[in-house]
Formats: sequence, structure tokens, C-alpha cells
Amino acid sequence: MNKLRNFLANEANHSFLIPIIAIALGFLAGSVIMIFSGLNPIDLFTSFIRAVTGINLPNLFTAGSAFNARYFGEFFVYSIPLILTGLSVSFAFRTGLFNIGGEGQVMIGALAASYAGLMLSLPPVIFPVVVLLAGATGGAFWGFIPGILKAKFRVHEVVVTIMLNYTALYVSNYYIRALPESSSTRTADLPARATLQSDFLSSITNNSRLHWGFLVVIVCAVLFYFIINKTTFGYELKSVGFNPLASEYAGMKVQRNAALSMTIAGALSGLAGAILVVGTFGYGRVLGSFENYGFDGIAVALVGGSTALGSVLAGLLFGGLKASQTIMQISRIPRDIAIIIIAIIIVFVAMKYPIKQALIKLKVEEGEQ
Amino acid sequence: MAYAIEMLGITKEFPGIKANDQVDLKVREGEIHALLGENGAGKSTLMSVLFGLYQPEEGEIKVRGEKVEITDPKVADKLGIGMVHQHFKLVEDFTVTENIILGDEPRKSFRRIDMKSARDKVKEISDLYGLRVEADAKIIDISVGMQQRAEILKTLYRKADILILDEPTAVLTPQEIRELMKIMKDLVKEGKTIVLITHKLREIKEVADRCTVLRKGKYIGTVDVAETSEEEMAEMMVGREVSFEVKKEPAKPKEVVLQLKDLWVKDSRKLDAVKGLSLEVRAGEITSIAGIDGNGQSELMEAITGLREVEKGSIILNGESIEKLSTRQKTLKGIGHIPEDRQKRGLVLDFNLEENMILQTYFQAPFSKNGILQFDEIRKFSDDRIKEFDVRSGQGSVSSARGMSGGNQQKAIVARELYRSPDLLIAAQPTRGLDVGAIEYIHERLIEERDKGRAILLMSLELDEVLNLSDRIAVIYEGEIVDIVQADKTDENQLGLMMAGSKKKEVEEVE
Amino acid sequence: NGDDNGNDVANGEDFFVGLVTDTGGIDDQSFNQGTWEGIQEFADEYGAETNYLQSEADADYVPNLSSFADDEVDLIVAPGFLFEDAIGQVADNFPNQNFLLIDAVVERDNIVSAIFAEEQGSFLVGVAAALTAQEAGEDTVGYIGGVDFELIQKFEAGFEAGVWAVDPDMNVLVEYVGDFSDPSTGRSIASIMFDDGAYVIYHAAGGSGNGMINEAMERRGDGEDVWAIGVDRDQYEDGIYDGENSAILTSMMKRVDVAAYEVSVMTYEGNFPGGDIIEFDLENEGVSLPEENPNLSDDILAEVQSYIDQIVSGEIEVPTLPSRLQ
Amino acid sequence: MDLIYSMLALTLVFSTPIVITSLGGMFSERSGIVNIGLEGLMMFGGFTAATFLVYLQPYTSFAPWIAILLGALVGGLVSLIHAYLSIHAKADQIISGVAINMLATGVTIYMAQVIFGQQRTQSFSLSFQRYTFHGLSEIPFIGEILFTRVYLTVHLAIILVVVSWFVLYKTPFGLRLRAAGEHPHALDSMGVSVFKMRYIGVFISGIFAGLGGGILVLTQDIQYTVMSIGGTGFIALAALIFGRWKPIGVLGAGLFFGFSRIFALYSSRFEILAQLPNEFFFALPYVLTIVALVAFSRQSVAPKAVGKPYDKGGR
Ligand SMILES: Nc1ncnc2c1ncn2[C@@H]1O[C@H](COP(=O)(O)OP(=O)(O)OP(=O)(O)O)[C@@H](O)[C@H]1O
Ligand SMILES: Nc1ncnc2c1ncn2[C@@H]1O[C@H](COP(=O)(O)OP(=O)(O)OP(=O)(O)O)[C@@H](O)[C@H]1O
Ligand SMILES: [Mg+2]
Ligand SMILES: [Mg+2]
Repeated sequence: MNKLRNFLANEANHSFLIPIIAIALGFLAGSVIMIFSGLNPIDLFTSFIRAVTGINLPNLFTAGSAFNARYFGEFFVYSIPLILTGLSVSFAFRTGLFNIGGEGQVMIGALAASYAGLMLSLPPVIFPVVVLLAGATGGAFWGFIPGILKAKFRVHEVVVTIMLNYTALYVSNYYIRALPESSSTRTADLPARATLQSDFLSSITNNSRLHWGFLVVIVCAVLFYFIINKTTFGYELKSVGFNPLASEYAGMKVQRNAALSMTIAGALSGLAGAILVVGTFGYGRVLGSFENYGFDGIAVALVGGSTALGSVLAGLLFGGLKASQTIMQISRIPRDIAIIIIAIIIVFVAMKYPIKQALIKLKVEEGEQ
Repeated sequence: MAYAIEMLGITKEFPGIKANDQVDLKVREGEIHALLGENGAGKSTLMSVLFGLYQPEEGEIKVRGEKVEITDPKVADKLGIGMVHQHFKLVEDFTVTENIILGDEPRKSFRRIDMKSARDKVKEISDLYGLRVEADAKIIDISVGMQQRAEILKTLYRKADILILDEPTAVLTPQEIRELMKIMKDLVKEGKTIVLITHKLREIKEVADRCTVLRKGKYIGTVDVAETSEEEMAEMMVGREVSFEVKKEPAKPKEVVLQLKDLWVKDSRKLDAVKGLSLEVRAGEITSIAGIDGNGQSELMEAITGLREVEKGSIILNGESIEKLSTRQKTLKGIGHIPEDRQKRGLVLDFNLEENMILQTYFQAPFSKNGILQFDEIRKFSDDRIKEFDVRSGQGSVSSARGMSGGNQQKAIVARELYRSPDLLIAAQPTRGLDVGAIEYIHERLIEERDKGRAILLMSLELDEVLNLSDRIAVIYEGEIVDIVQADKTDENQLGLMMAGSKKKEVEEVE
Repeated sequence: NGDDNGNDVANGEDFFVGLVTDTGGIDDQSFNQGTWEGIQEFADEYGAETNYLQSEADADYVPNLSSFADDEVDLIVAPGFLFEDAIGQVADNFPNQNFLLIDAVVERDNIVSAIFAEEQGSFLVGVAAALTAQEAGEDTVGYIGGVDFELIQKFEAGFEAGVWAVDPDMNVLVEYVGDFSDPSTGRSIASIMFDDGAYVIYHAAGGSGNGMINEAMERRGDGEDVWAIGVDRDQYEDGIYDGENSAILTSMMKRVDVAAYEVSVMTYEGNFPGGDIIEFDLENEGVSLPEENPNLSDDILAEVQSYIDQIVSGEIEVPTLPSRLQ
Repeated sequence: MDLIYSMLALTLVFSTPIVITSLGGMFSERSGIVNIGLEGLMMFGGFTAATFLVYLQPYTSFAPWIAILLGALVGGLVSLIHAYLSIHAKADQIISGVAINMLATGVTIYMAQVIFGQQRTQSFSLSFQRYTFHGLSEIPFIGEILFTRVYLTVHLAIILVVVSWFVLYKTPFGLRLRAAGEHPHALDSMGVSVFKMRYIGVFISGIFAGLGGGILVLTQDIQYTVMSIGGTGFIALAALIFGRWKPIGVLGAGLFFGFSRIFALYSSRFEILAQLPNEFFFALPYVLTIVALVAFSRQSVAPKAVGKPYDKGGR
């Protein structure tokens, strides 16, 4: 007991304890809301488990089908862009910047990927790689703008990125429509060899849309970890994020690093947009409004503590919540519960300071029983 | 004799330190009571307790004989206690009047602020005590001296009759100090009681009636100023016989390492801070820049190290023009820098100690290979520096820099900068806020470097440090070097006058 | 193929219709709602079960359709051409599953496509608008579209053709909101059009059209003589501004409810017309004016009827492309 | 000329919620708390107002007014979450604002489900009436724009601008509020609670945003849906910055945003502009905000302590 209390009180453990507590409280709050609306919170958890694993718990001991691999595949389809935008926000966070512009970077990434996919013609394997790079470049450009404005003019990146999100919506819609053979709502299909879609992956997951994009996520997460923790470049970025004045003193190019970090963050979001095109859909889309991939990325980064592994795990959590919305509705649970849970998790992550204080109070002094 | 204030057995702890430990302070009505102590002795903390900014863990406070609980500044305000903080608490964008009335605004109809009566009131008080201010000027546009007068007016406006002044002279020119002393005497004449915090004995001698001494958070004693010598007070303050003399051989200056020619630098507000300054710094010599805070010395240091843009003029290091170079390039060319503010500039507090040890060298061998950090090498290097400089911290190389004490933080910086054996070491306030032991150690190391033949440019606001450590003193006033003197051929008085803008010759003539 | 579904023989209790909506819910006052109402009507009559899945983003279409397919529901209904890609994909994965797609054509053995002759219905309201304007001595009417694409252009084309059939000199103002869920802009556009002299405005703008109706209501409440024409459903109720009178002159009814209802019944009876394209037009009353039109005079209604006859008989061919694009 | 009249009149209607919400944001930021939760607060306000209007409209013709006041109240109450998180819990204020926005999407729609059994409120049939002020409407130019067939909410917005200006610059409260955002330690040392001022600042922003959201829904929609606010809160935030944290500036920026939106609707009338795609006009206000930010970047005008949690001990 005392051991547990001291474990909880130890500040070294707080970086993962606080998100876990926030997640638990989020689900708890969601359950309470369900109880008050006369719903059974167990359904929330079975829906979530079914969405993530494909296992339908209530059917385990009945005649109904108890496992469906498609859910498992779709769960990844949902998580992939969220992890990428999460990594994007995290990367900027590490340099002390707030990238609230993932949304726009996703759109510009998707736009660039659509152009590359439809205007170029390349051999297989190389083609999707080029299309992804195009998307990353598009997103990077959209991240570079607030980065450079911050560096040169000290304009706050939060406002600029919010403005750029809207700008991206209109810009990308206009240019998507301008592509040859575009309808008013989408582009033509990308050639199959330009996409990441895979009959193999689809067939092993009962016809889900699972595509090779998860490889991109793995590569990005590993690169993220490596750059931030092992390289001099990552050392600089962190230094600039923690203390720009000291970094300047140390001879680092603070502003260039800020711009660079926003650019890289933009590239990660741009990749998410490209993957939507070459993985999830296979074509570029005209959007009526935001799809919140960028905003959800903020949640992912916050819960994931802005680390690579954390973002992956948090991305999977939120991907799972999104994926379970379908099943929740099948069980006649309002899908908004999932959004409320995410929001409450953020609220509690924001309350990290009081939670920390409360945990520290749990400490049992030696000898004090 | 009636006491205006009695603070009895006050204990105030901060995480890891007892800032006040059973401290007593008794201030008589109508006196100027000095509170003396080294940096970090707990003076500001004690006064913050009296003013209600901090709650003490133990002890009681009586004001005019009555026991009181001062839970926040409002209560202090009601009790007629006013405080002028060491760091001014003035809203830059507001006018003097607005700052003075903030929180206690005269009103007219429709809950409006009655600016006219506010202005009149300010004028009335400032006339009464001779505190000249421009009531409608914005704080950002007025001099530090006037800002301080505004601070004092704030307390008088609130009808305070017990005034706490926390190191009011640290930021003033000697003339302004003289003016302030007079104001203080006038205030007492008008029936006010004053607690004056300072570590300048001369000032205490000049105005104070009695003096309470703190050392390392503890109460040492209270003395009658008239009957106590400066030496005696100093001894109480430091806890041993004081000789602030630093043991050092005479310097053996060699070639010119740094040459500044007609240097112009702007401050953050885009005003000229350094105006056509020229100076030479030689190897094997400590040259210091003396001046009152805000006369361009910080900007000068930053310009030399590349943190601030040079508008005009040249900086020549070992015969090479470097004014256009970046901080990084200057570091590589052999400039070391102990920055003025160790926490803002010198360290990344969220990094651990070893990460801080490689702050300028992380990209060089052996710490980096092809852009990848070599953690073994970094650890080894850091462990060595920690041993060499006796940097004390909880977990050695992996201790968080944030958790280290100020002295050890400073030692870590000094260790890092000296290891690079720079041709030129810029040391800005290297002992600021440190205890005597740490100060001595750092002074010794600086002299050692000098004797190794390095050029050292020292900037300090402490005249004692300037006089004891340096070989040559360049006095800066309003961005220009007023004069350069040999440290052993001048004294505090002379320096003081020069820091207010007089040439050495003129000073000597006056004397 | 639909006939193969022998194992899913419809028998009241077990029969299940699932609706997948786009990001608008089943209460979007537009085709999602209409479709849902049709399904509900069927469920009430035949005692079937129903459920719906609302999509939050485009990426949800496939999983939502697939989830119903997993549960082997008897009919999956997807209203809106946005489902074109998703439904084809899912239909391939679930060859034994019956789908109804509304507003677009996807040719698969297990999909029924229901499309509407919106231009015909729009022609009728165009006629009504022109005649009403003539009666009031006005010479301008307006049309507000949601997003400027093919489907919505059919409304525009039919409307202006109807207006000009009555009076070739009448002005038809045309404006697109660019969004189906931006009532503020819809309202501002309407305000401008009314100020520019439009006497009647017809909308095919979903939620954005609500703004137009709101503007008309307010103007009428203020004593101004202007009218709005509803779309998809009978919007008469939506236009009531003073407790009894409505600003809705008439509505162009697009009976998605009928489509959903009828295909549900067919499927229930074991006659799922897989692979068929069912066209709903004036002739089968898939598009029409409301039964009650309190704000249209009998003369006008009579004249409208004569146009109906001419269109049904083929005498008048209503264009599907607006004049500005020809 | 008619064209200009109707453009300006529409601009006023369009700008009203932006201006009011932006003013609210000003109180929050002037007290030192960044509020990017304005969008969410507007959603709460809009939802509440629409809901109450549906229930109250049979009973009184004042229902819209009561409804927006209740919307304001709920906006204020919800803003206290943001206040608590960013003041007491010392949370990153941007994160806390993000949380408010997310919460708004989920909660308003969920509540609509609970109350109306659908994902939007029922539509209301009563709304604000436009008034013509006979007499005043005769004044040339102004009369036609401000006093002919206008919503009183437009006047409310203008009144709030004036009142905000008065409160901010002429009253003790305003002086203290600004001090809280500029130099909280100075305020604290004068015996005024920084926390209190900031709570009030955030609460006012909640009230105003709730009011703005209510007015937006009631004047420009026929029901509350998750799309009803549609980014207006973010525009308000932009207007606040564009307007340089000043009441008059906020008014100007709000009108500018409204005008550029309305102008796009008229663009087809101008030969040259008609060539440009609609998207150009939609994007224009956002791009111009960025341009303005860059242009003004030389002089930093943001409240100096904005975004930083207040720590008594810290300096
Ligand atoms: N807010 C705080 N949190 C933690 N420690 C503090 C705080 N304020 C002061 N201290 C510590 O308390 C001790 C006493 O500080 P105090 O400010 O009272 O010293 P001082 O005598 O005023 O020094 P100086 O001459 O530099 O003004 C110092 O060791 C300091 O580190
Ligand atoms: N919160 C704190 N945590 C740790 N150390 C602190 C803190 N506050 C102050 N100190 C340290 O305490 C010492 C003296 O504290 P004090 O508050 O009196 O500083 P100060 O007198 O205002 O600063 P200075 O005189 O150096 O300009 C300084 O060295 C400062 O770095
Ligand atoms: Mg000090
Ligand atoms: Mg002090």
C-alpha cells in the first residue's frame, strides 16, 4: 500500500500517470453521463473493445459472430492520421510552439498528394513514395508560413495557424476542383499504383480499408524519437523549446529552429493528409468544413505527453474512440459520448498541476505508517 | 519607547530553505530602521511577510502594540504599512497617477475614476514630501529615479505611516541616492516610520537610527547605528572578520585581445544604449566595466558576445573583426561568457546537468558524431567538470538543473565556460546572489584564469567586487566610457562620482 | 441477386432497415430526414426494426455501411450522391446485402439506385413563382442553390425553364451559397435578392435555405410582400411567421421518403429490384407540389396542372442544364 | 448608393456576434487569460438561446431576449471551467481553451439529443423583430443604415462597445483589469486579487460569447446545429487581435470581417471581381488578418502578462 502510494507520489512517474488518470476520469465521466441518460455504460466499453479488437464480447458465448477482423483493420485506418497529426503537434510542442494548424496542413498535404498522384506517372512503389513526399512538402510549406512569420516578425503562431486553417480549406477546395476530371466534390481516382491501398491487407482484415500507411506511421514515430532524443538537432530543438534565451546564448539559431520545427510539424500533418488521399480514399476531396484531424492531433499530443511513443498510444486511443462511434450508434448510444470523453480527458490533462499536487500528497514518509 | 512594528520569532520556509528562522524585528515609531544582510539573508522575505505577501509558518506580528494577522497586502494597507519593492511593481503602460491610485481609486458619478482629484492628490503629496514626479507621464517614459518616487508616492497615497523600502538605492545614481536620503529624512520628520533594506553600510551610517542584522535567515542582533562602526556591522553581517580584499598578484598585462572601436548598440526599445564606445582588453588582465545599472553595460556585453546586433563600429578579437559574426562563431573564435542571468541565459533549467554542460559544444566531437549525440562522452565530461569544480547536486550529472541551488548553478556555468579556455572571458555579474563561500571560489578561479594569460572582461554592479577583482576599471555612463582608471589608484567614492558621469580629472578637482 | 436472399426472408419482427446518413443527421430537414421518415412509415406499417448511423466525416461512410452489412440487416439505405464511392466498395464486399442508393446511380446487382427528376418539379415551382409574380405585377424571381454542382444545377435549370415558360422576359436571379449548412450566408443572399426586387425565391440549399426562408418570414411579418419556395419536403410549416400564415408559397417535393418506403416494401416482399435504376418523376409523383397549397390561387394551380400534363405527355422536355451553362 | 446601404446594413447584422464575442475576449485577455475557447462558449450560448426560445416562444414576444440572456448566462458559467483551469489549475490557457471547444461540440449536441431527441434543437418561429425608428430613420445615411429595419441587437453591440470602452478606461474596475493583464504583481501588491480580476475577466468573456452565440443563432439561423457557429468564435479571436485589444479596434475589425464576407456576396456585380473564385473572397479575411498581424508586429500591443499563469511568488 505504502509502496503504491509512493509510486503514485513519485514525480518521475507523473508523465505517464497523469494521462492515465485523465483517461480513466474521461471514461468515468462518460459512463456517468450515460447512466444519467438511462444508458448502460457497459455498452460503451464493449463497443470500444469491439472497435479496437474486433471481438464482440456480448456474442462470445452466443451464436452471434464474436470476431470480425475488419474492425481491427478499420481501427488502424482511423488511428493512422490521428497519430501523424499528434506527432505533428508534439514536434512543435517540443520546440515550444503550438501547432494548432494541423487541420490546414492536412488539407494542403492532401491537395499536394492529389496533384502528384494525378499529374505524375511513376512506377509502382516509387509512385506512392513520391506522392507521400509531395503531401509532406505541401504540409511543410503550410507549417513553414507560421514558422517563418514567428521567426521574422514574432507573430504568434497560434493565431496564424488558425487563420491558415480556414485559408487552406478554401485554397484546397478551389484547386481540387481545378484538377482535370474533378467533379465538384472530388478528384478522379488516383491510379492504383500511386496508392497505399492493398488487397492483401484488406483481405486479411475481412475487407477493411487497411493500407500500408501504418508503415509510414512507424517510420515517422521512430524518426521522431530518434531525432528528438539522439541527435544534436533534437537537442537544439528541445533547448529552444525549453529556453530560447539560453539557446541563443549557446549560439543556436533560435528563430531558424522555430521555423524549422513548424515546417517539420507541418510535414507530419501533410503526410496525414496525403495518407487520407492515397490510403483511406484513393482520391482527393472537396471539403464542406473541417474534419478535425488537426484538432484531434492536439488532444493526441497532450495525452501523449508530446513524445513519440505517447503520441502513438494516444493516437490509438482516440482512433479507437472514433472507430467505436459506429458501434456505439449500432448499440443506440449517441456518438457524442465519444467526443465528450475526449474533451473531458483534455480537461483533466489540463488539470495536471492540481493532480500532481494531489499525487504528491500521497507520499508516505519513511517511518510514518 | 513605542514600537511601530514588532515581528517576533518569524519563521518562513521555502522548499528546501528556511529563508527566515526565528527572526525578531522591532522598529520604533518615527525611526529609520535599517535591515542589513548579505544576498539571500532573508531580508526581502521578512518584509514580504510583514507586507502580507507571504504567510509565516511561525511567529507573531504586532503593529503599534497590537497583535495582527497580515493575511494579504490589503490588511497591511489598512494597518498603514506600505512597501516599495526591490523590483518595482509599476504597470509600464499606465501613467504615474494611474499606478499610484490603482486599487484605491477616487470615484465620481457613474463609478468613474475621478482623475482630476487623483491628480490633485498626487500633486499635493508630492509637494508635501518633495517627491517630484510627472503625474501624467507613462512609467515607460520616465527615469528610474522618478519611478522610485512614484513607488514611494503609492504608499503615501495610501496613507501609510510605516514605509518599507527594499534596496531602494541599488538602482540609483549617487545624486539620486542623496536625494532619496533627504526624502527619507523628511518623511521621518513628518512622522513616518521607515524600514530600509540595504547591504550598503555607508547608507545605513548616513540615515538610519538603528540596524537589525540578518545572516542566513537568522536574527543576529539590533544595534544603534550611531554607536556602531561600519566594521562591526559588517562583521555581524558576514559572521567573521571581513576582508573583502581578494588575494592576487599584480597583473602582467600582455597583448590586446579585444578591441572595441566606436561601438554603437541599441537596447530593446530601439534607443541607443551604447554610444560610440571604445575599449581595449588585454591578456593577463581583468578589465571591468563599472556603472550604475541601465547605463548600457548589459547591452555592451551582449553585443560583444553576439546576442545583440551591433549598429556601428567594430569589435576586434585577436586582430580579427568579429562584429558581424554570430554567437556561435564568436564562441568558436574563443569567447567565453558567464551571462548576467544564469537562469534566463546560462542554463536550460529543464535539461539535466550534463546536458547543460555541453550547451555550446554539443555539436562538436567528441559529444557528437555525424549529428548523433554520444552520451558516454557527455557523461564522462560532465562528471569530470563536476568533480573539478565541486558542483554539488542531488544526482550528479543527471540532476535536474532546476533543482540546483543558485551557487551550484553558477559553479556549473563557470566550470563549463572556463573549460573551453577562451581567449576572452566575459563575466557579467558572476557572483550575483551567491553566498560568500561561492563568491570567494569564483573570484579565485577568475584570477587563476587571468594568471594563465586570458583576457577577462568583468561587468559587475557591486563596487566592492569591481574594486577588488579588477586591474583596470572602465566606468560607463549613459553608454559611454567616462574614464578608465587603475583599480589600485581609485576608491569607491571616486568611482561613485564617475559613475554619475564625472571625469576622473573633474572628480579629483572637486576633491 | 436480391432474390437470392432466401435466408433473410422478411417476416415482420426480423426485418431490419438501416439508414446511413452523411454528416447531416436524420433531422436535417432535408433528404436524410425525408429518407428516415419513409423508413419509419414502412416500419410502422410492417412492424420492422430500424436504426441509423450518422457519419462524422467522409471516412465514416464505409465503416458505417459495413457495420450494417455485418449485422446482415435486410436493407441498407444511403441517401445522397456522396455515398457513390463508398456504397460501391461495400456492395462488392457484401454481395448478398441489399442496398438502396438515393440520388446517384451505382450499377451493381445488389444496389437499387433511386434518382429524381428534380428539374421537372422545379419547373412547376418556377411556373408557380412566375404566375404569382405576374399577378403582383413583379418581374423578378430568384433561385439560391447550395453548392454549384450537377445535381443542384438540375433544380436551377428546371426552375428557370418553368419561369420562362410563363414569361420569357422575367428576370431570374441565381446565386449559390457554396455550402449546404450556412444559413447566415443563405439569409444574406436572400436579403440581397429581395432588395434587388425578387418577389419569390426558390432554394435548393438544404440548411442554408433555412436562412432564406427566415428572411422571407421576417419580411412578411414586416408587411412586405415576398415569398419563399421550399424544397425536398413541404416546408409550409417551416415558414409560419405569425402563428397561422406561412411565407412558403409552395414547395418542390422530392419524395425520397417514397423511394425509401417503396424499396423497403419491395424488399420486404422479397422483390428487391437489385441492379435497377428507379426514376422518380412527375409521372409517378416522385417529384410534385404539395397536396395543399394555401398560398396558391386555384387559377395558378390549374395552370400548373396543365404544365404537369404537358411534361408527362412529353410535350415539354425540361432541360437539366441551366441556361448559363449551355 | 442603395447598394452601399444594403451592404452596410447586412454587414452590421453579420458583424454583431463577432463584435460582441470579440469584446468578451478582450476582457479575458486584458485580464491576462487567453481565450481560444470563444468558439465553444458561443456554441453553448447559441444552443441555450435556441433551446429556450423554442420553449418560451408561445408565451411571450420577449422570448428571444430572454433566450439570449440565458445563453449569455450559460456561456458565463461554462467559461468558469476555463477560468478554473487556467487560473487555479495553472493549465496552459490554450489547452484549456481547446478543451472548452471540444466540450461544446459534444455537450450541446448531446443535450439536444436528450431534450429534443435529435441532433439539433427544434426550429423556432419567433425571432428578433427588425425595427424602424421613425424620426431617427430620417437622418441622412446613418438613419438608413442604423435606424431603418435593423435588429436591436445591432444597437446592443454598439452599446456594448461603448460600455466596454467606458468600463475599461474610465472605471476603477477597468484600471485593475488592465493591470492584471499587464503586471499582475503590481496589482497584487496594491491589495487587489489578481485571481478575482481574472475570474471576472474570463466570466465576462463567457457572458459576451454566450450572448454573441445566442444572437448569431437567433438572427441568422432557424435552429441550433453543430454547424451554426461555424468558426465565428475564431473570427472573433482574430478580430480581437486585429483590433489590438481595444474596444474601438474590435468594432472596426468585426465590421471589417463582416463586410468582407458580405462583399463576397456582392462580388458578382463587379465585373473584375466576378472573375475571381468565391473561395478567394472566403479566404480573404483570414489572409488579411495574417497580413495585419505582420504589419503590426513591430509594436507589441498584447497585454504583457497574457497567457502566463499568475504565481504570487514568481517575479
Ligand atoms: N519565492 C521563493 N521561493 C523559494 N525560495 C525563495 C523565494 N524567495 C526567496 N527565496 C530564498 O529565500 C532566501 C532568502 O531570500 P530573500 O529574498 O529574503 O533574501 P534577501 O536578503 O532579500 O537577499 P537580497 O540581498 O539578494 O535581496 C534565499 O535563499 C532565496 O533563495
Ligand atoms: N523562487 C525562487 N526559487 C529559487 N531561488 C530563488 C527564487 N526566488 C529568488 N531566488 C533566489 O534568491 C536570491 C535572492 O532572492 P531575492 O528574491 O531577494 O532576489 P533579488 O534580490 O530580487 O534578486 P537580485 O538581488 O539578485 O537582483 C536570488 O539569488 C534568487 O535567484
Ligand atoms: Mg538583491
Ligand atoms: Mg531582497
